Amino acid sequence: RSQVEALLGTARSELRSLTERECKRLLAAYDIPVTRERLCADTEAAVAAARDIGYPVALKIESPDIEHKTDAGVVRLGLVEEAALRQACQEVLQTAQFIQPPPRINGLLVQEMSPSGLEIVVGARYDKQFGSVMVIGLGGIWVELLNDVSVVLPPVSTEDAVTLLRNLRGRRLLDGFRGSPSIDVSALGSLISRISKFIVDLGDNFSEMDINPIVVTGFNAMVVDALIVPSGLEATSKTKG
Amino acid sequence: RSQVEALLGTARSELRSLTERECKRLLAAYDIPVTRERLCADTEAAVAAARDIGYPVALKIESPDIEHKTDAGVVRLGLVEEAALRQACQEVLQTAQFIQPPPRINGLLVQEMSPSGLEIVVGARYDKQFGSVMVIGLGGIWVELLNDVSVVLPPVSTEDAVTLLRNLRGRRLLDGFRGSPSIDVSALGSLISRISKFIVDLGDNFSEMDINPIVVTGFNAMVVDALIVPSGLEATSKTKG
Amino acid sequence: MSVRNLEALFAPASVAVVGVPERPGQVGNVVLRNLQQAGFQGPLWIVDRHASVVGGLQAFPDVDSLPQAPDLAVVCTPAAAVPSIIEALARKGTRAAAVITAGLRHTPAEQAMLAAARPALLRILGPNCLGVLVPGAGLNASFAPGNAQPGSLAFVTQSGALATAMLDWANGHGIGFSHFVSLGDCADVDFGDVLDYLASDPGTRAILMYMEAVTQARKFMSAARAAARNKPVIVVKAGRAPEGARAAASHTGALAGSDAVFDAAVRRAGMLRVDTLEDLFDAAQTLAHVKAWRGERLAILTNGGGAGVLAVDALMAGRGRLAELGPATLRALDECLPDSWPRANPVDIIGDAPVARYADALRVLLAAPEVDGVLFMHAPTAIVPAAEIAAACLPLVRAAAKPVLACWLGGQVVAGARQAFSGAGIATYGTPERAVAAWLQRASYARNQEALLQLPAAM
Amino acid sequence: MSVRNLEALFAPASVAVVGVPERPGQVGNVVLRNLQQAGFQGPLWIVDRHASVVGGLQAFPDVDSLPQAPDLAVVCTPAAAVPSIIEALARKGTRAAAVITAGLRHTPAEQAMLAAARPALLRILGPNCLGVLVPGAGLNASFAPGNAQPGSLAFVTQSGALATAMLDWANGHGIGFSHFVSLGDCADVDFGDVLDYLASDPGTRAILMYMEAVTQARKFMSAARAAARNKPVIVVKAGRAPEGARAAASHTGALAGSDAVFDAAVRRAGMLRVDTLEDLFDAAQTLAHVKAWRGERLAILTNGGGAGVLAVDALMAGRGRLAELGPATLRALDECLPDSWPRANPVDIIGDAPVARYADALRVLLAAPEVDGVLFMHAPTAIVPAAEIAAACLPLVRAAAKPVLACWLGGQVVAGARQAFSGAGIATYGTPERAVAAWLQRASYARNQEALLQLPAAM
Ligand SMILES: CC(C)(COP(=O)(O)OP(=O)(O)OC[C@H]1O[C@@H](n2cnc3c(N)ncnc32)[C@H](O)[C@@H]1OP(=O)(O)O)[C@@H](O)C(=O)NCCC(=O)NCCS
Ligand SMILES: CC(C)(COP(=O)(O)OP(=O)(O)OC[C@H]1O[C@@H](n2cnc3c(N)ncnc32)[C@H](O)[C@@H]1OP(=O)(O)O)[C@@H](O)C(=O)NCCC(=O)NCCS
Ligand SMILES: [Ca+2]
Ligand SMILES: [Ca+2]
Repeated sequence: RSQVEALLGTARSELRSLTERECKRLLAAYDIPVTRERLCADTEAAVAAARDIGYPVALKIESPDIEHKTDAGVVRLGLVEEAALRQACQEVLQTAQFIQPPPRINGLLVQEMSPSGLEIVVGARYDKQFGSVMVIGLGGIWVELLNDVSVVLPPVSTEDAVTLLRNLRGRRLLDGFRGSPSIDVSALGSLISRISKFIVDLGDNFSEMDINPIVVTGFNAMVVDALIVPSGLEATSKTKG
Repeated sequence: RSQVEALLGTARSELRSLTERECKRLLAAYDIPVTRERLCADTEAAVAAARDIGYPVALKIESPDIEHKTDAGVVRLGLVEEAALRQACQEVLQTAQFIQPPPRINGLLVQEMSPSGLEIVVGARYDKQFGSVMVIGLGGIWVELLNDVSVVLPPVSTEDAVTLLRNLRGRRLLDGFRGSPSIDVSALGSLISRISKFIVDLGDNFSEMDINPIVVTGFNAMVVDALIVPSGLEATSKTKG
Repeated sequence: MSVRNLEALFAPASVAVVGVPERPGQVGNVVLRNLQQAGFQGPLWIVDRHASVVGGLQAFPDVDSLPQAPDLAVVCTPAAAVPSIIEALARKGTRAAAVITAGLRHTPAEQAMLAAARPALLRILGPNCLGVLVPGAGLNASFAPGNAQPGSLAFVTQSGALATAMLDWANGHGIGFSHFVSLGDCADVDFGDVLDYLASDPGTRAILMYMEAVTQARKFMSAARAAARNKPVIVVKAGRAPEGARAAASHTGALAGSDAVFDAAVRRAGMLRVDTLEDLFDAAQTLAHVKAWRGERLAILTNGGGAGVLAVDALMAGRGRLAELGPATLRALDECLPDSWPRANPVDIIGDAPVARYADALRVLLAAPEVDGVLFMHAPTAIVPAAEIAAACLPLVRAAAKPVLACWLGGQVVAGARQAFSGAGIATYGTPERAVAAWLQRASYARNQEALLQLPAAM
Repeated sequence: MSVRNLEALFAPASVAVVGVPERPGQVGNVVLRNLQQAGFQGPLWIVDRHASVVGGLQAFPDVDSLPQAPDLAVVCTPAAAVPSIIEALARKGTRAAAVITAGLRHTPAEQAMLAAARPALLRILGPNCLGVLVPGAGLNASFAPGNAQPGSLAFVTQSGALATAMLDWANGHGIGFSHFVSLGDCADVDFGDVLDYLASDPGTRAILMYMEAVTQARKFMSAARAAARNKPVIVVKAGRAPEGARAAASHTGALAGSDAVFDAAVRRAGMLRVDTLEDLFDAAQTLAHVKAWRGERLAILTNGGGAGVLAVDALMAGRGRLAELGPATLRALDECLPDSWPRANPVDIIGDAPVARYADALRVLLAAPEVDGVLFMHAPTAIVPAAEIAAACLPLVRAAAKPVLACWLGGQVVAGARQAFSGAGIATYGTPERAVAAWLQRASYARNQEALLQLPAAM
């Protein structure tokens, strides 16, 4: 909790959101599985990190000033071997140089590639009237086109979370659809319950949070991307890349 | 019309559905754009056909006895050059040999690859009570998971077809979503109107029809796959590969 | 089989009841009493194998002994006797029979009954039905526990149980009928036949149907299309939910068709489908009262913001369209409303509105080209009696070229205003939600009618 | 600000009306007459700068001249005079004022009024409200066009216009109130305060609210949670649709919170949200009448297949659960039903059912472990009078451990049966759809209550 407040305090004083990596570090402290990743100073360090993590990897620029990394063109996914990684490092560093105003750059983030699976989104915002409000939905078109979400005040128990998932219109996806394996819904519910406790602990220190996506494959679930906007700051948009 | 009846009569006497190619020939007669394709006797003919059609191509076994080609493993998509095509020909012919009971094989169907785009589904069935009934929907999860379809008795005018499209829950996809270009909805409506006339002309000669998908990209629309089951026969399932 | 001999069913010159127990409460006895109490003018006979006197009438021992062929016979005997009775009636020259008896469906007796009727073109209503009521003709050939009031709505139902409930409910609400028909098993007369007959009946303003299973869909569709060109045809069809369909199947012995196909058919035929029996009568009111349809853009005039919000909620939930007021309209409203009015649709004329403000604002909305119809709402205040508001606005509403729906919120205090409006033929509702539901129904009906008119009449 | 001094508002020992025009129909005049006609027992004074005699009372020229501090003052003067009147009242020792006057919102006068009230802890209801009615105490401190009947429901509303309509409607339906409160602008007293007060009022069985905008959400939530632990709290909140929210904003001057968040808050607080004002009263009936909740699996008993199908349609549309009857139950039903019964839920006991068949089937369903509740439906037939069925089944329903909802279809013919059931405290509805809607509401309430009970009381 104190870690949460400290990090958010720093970010607020710097007028920025938490970086993806900072968010994941906080989440990890709540037993929430996140992608393995390492911040690297240069291409050589990135190559070394990828060797440890294991290919394929994803590569992103880490910058407190770039909220929508995919849109900014500083993300490369599914790099299968060293040569591809080296070239990607070059490209994203170069792209980052052309962004105006010049962003602060913390380094290169080398990240485990999540397997493809069912995408879950958990969001939250701090409502001036009702306090923390949590949103649970299926990723992609389900959230963005169909507004297929459950809204709830945290915390939620594992059981509640399962009910909320089962209330989604796309609920059949949870049971495996078109050959994709069904997932462990109660494990996912428990994960969401832990996130809800994290949201409660955020208190009024945040304005928005977006964990998008959590990739679920069979019995595994992993946070692939996350964003937290400290209170007092408004996210420029609800989605991020 | 007489062509329709003749073909369906033949198919019925042979206790089979129309092949993809036969369906498309009928549709083409109604000014409905379909993928360019050619039935080839052997690998060499296929290579020649692909040269004419232009890479990338798709390759399928044509058989009156295989309704679900993808499931049967006799479809290869996105073949970008001759070597890949040759290998694919070998593979699908071999796979087809292991199918029990041994299917009749008309040859190798080499087909233009449609660009990726918005997928539309138009289906129909002959209802014992109300006659031909037409179903219009968005492909993929929209139809299969959300039952997001409009049901209507044919024929429909272009205007009606546009209204039916606009009544779909996924209607926002028509206007371009997440960077994909918006499509020419009234051209699509006119295409659907022509399909509806085709369905009317099918009369009571069919039991089910499935045009899935029509791929729509900007101003173009093209029927990529189609199936017609003559009356008296029941389709083994509503989807096909 | 068309409308052949249906006039003998709906406008018989003479009636016989077959199977009339002496004990009050038994079916044939109730039918006889209903016929007598409704004041049927033509000859009325009874047939019973026990030569008893019931209701002052001496029973004939069998059909053959009747002095004359009755136009209509109401058959209330046990199932086994029905085929021979129909045979005797057909021989005698009777043209229509309402068979109340249950338990014939899918039996050889049913086939025998139909076979006996066919050569003489004797039409059979039922079996397993409540009978038929034509209040305007003093005909209550049913075992309903009461009579119907005369009116201009026809109600045709497949469910006998709901028929009784509807009749009782309608009586309590002052709703009258031109025809009230219980179809039962539809062994012969079905929805298509009755639609054909009612379509050209000048005394029927709208046709309401409660369906459970479609029989003879082609005939039904062509009858429905023809009827819907003449007058509103509104249908409740049970079995929307898959589980509902299952229940319908086990009840009617017919597999219900896919609900979506039925929806499509309703649209194609220019009918209107609604969800509940209450909606059926609301819709009949709306479709009958409202002026020529111009479009879907609704303006809401209210003296209370709360009612306006509820109306908008309902309109949006039903994917309806709220009119966007143009600058000219806003300016005209500024002239007649206090400064604090919200300058948007719903037009909240504020709780302290005097009579003139209602009339002025209504005048502006009726003249606005961006408004296709107006929902006029009033919640009672101590400021002005509702009756005065009604008196001031009624002439405007009557003269208006566009449809106006009224919602007088409350009970006793607005009863007079409500009465004045509905008496003048203005569609009037008790809550914002119901008024909006009616508007949405009207819009959907207009779309279906448009589709119907685009179709060649022959299709 | 809590319940401090709210007893002066809801149970005053003395009342003064300030601003009482002589002309009948003007607001202050109506308030006085309402107070007199409702039979308020304590001292009643009037204050008016014109020293007139109204309603037999001599007006005091100002608040200061009153012989004593009234517990409650009802202020009906123009806005400009309100702050000084409140100041005088506070000085005098009055503990509560209902300010009817409109037009104070967001004005300096509003601030001045609050500032004058605060030091003395004088509580203000309104401004811009209809007033307050506590029929059991003979208090009608409102300018409603009528009085309320005493009862055990509390109704709290933000909209004055809907308040009048509701009151009028409730009177017509024989619905009475423990408290009927119009909150108006909520400058001081708001939903949270009133909930706190009503939660511990033994005369209030359920609390019904009509909300437009939430004020002081934290206070509201903790009051709602506490109240919902004691008795049903049911809310209609306008502004479901985005456009509806906009209309609410322009009406109440408050930006409506996101509707989904409000929904979540309702669930969290163990309240029940319904969509319309009619639902509000249906829900109050359901939540009050129905026995301890056991689960969602509903069995439907009907004498007509049609009604059963409509009920199932409604249940499925609302994502409810139909009980699946087990083999033992089916066998037991086989014993008491004719062979043709559909052997599934809905349990159609067939139109010719005699009294015993209703009772036997009901007994089986009440005993079936796979059934959590029973919807008992009857459509009138000529076979058995509804009253006899009611008489035979009522003892079973009363003794049952699981909830039973009744639906007596029709009007006059079933009025007696309906009366017998609802008089015995059985939730009773006029249509299958309404009965099913009530069951669904009950289920959703049970879920919300469960969520509430899982929460530590302090949260
Ligand atoms: C038709 C029905 C009501 C008869 O029941 P019932 O009145 O108890 O039967 P009964 O055996 O008393 O027969 C009725 C009368 O018909 C007479 N009858 C029987 N056969 C006859 C014949 N061939 N010719 C003349 N009369 C005959 C009987 O004598 C009897 O009159 P009675 O009391 O004077 O002897 C019953 O079989 C039935 O179908 N009930 C269900 C009705 C229903 O629910 N319909 C659907 C509503 S939506
Ligand atoms: C409060 C309101 C009703 C007053 O309107 P009104 O009765 O026409 O106003 P009047 O000017 O006649 O004032 C009322 C009385 O108060 C008296 N009064 C004015 N100031 C006074 C004062 N300081 N002390 C005592 N009496 C005073 C007036 O003399 C008058 O009585 P009179 O007729 O004997 O002279 C009006 O301003 C208002 O707000 N109306 C809207 C009410 C509403 O809709 N509320 C919300 C409902 S949901
Ligand atoms: Ca008898
Ligand atoms: Ca005055």
